[in-house]
Amino acid sequence: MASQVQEVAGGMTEREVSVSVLFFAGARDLAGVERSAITLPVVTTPEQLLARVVRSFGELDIIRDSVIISLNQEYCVPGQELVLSAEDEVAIIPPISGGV
Amino acid sequence: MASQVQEVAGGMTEREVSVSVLFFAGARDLAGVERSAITLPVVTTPEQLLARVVRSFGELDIIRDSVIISLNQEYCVPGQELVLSAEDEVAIIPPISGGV
Amino acid sequence: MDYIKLTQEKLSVDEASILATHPSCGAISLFVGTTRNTFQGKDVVRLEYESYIEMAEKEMKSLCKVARKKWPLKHIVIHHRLGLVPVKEASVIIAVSSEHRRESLDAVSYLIDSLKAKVPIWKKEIYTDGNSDWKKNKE
Amino acid sequence: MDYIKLTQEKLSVDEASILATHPSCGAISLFVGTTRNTFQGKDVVRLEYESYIEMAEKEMKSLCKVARKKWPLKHIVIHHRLGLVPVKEASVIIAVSSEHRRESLDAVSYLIDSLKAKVPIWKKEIYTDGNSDWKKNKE
Repeated sequence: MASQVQEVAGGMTEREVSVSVLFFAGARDLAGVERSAITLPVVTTPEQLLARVVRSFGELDIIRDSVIISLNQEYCVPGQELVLSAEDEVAIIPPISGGV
Repeated sequence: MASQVQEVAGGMTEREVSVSVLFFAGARDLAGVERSAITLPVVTTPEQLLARVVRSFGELDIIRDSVIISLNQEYCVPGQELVLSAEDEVAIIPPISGGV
Repeated sequence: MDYIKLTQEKLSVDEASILATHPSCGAISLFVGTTRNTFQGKDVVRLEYESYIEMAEKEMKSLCKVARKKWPLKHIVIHHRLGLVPVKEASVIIAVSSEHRRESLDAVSYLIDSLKAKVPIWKKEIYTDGNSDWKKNKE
Repeated sequence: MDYIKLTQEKLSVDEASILATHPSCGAISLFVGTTRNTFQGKDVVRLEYESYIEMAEKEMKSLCKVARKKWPLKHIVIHHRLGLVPVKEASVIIAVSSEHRRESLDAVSYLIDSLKAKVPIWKKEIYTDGNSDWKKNKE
């Protein structure tokens, strides 16, 4: 999944990369898949990343306000700058309910 | 164990009764017995009661400040008025150490 | 030692307490989370758990690390069951040993609270009427 | 239900947790007190417990009553071993079930604290040098 350069609005270029995105629980039920390769900007935030994922999997729109993004098995913080590469693993984490 | 009337110093009479006294753990080791019938005043306090027991079992003197008295399987409170009868069960309770 | 396990197998309280036992420790505290038979008036037939296993293990290890900074602990056991869990069977067992009792009691309490807040595991309740729901930990 | 037992037999964590289990309860908290192998630098071979059994049972029942006033609890199990207890074996097991976890965690903590403070049970430590000591709960 090599990175690409894409023309964006305003004439600036935005480097992109295709990463693995995992869907769990309710997110998987809505997306209809467990895992997908999605093309994302190399430099992004959890919010932008989620918007891109929702663009590809429209059904996720109804839970977008309650999910958290993880990158390489670590929770992302809102607004955090993410620099993605092809080996990265992103996951869509709906509200958790482990334990009792 | 019928109650008795005994002449005490000063000419007053004091009713007495013989009750079962149990000794546990370190108190039993010092007293050398598990149980004894001891004649005690019918109306007494835990402190007076203990003094009488120590009079009969002198070895208990070294732990007298750390023991608690129970009457019929209930802890006595310091200074509490106790009214004894022949069926009562008194116990000498050294510091406890149950649990871990 | 930290003993972390996510498994499809039935959990054992005895196993967890044996793992936690250490001759220098006077105290083992445990928490067992079991499936309840009702949720908001609906009868629950069974629960189904799934996990982002790799991340769940990472998070559990990091909870152990934090707990060990807070209290002197000997062994920590965190076992979570995945897949179908029938009513009355354990979905999670946490066991902690320490020299004295206070530390392990507090650590178990901290670990179950943190597990519910941070470890990516999801529970689906399946009701007698055939419906099901992905749950959400409120606390 | 309150399950109270003072026994010469080996205690079982599984037995206690099974007694505490109830389908309406999502949480069982347990505390296991085990013999440690050292006390103030002296090697402990074994412990010996004795009890004023009648009074100990009364006190345990009264602790259960107080705990039930403080928290909504389902089952309470208090098992205490008497006689010789080898190192690493349990001298006491407390198990409490409740609908939600906080109540049983707090109740177990309260029960072990109160048991140590109020229930007439005595422990004698026997050391490798042949000496022995009646212990005293500090807390």
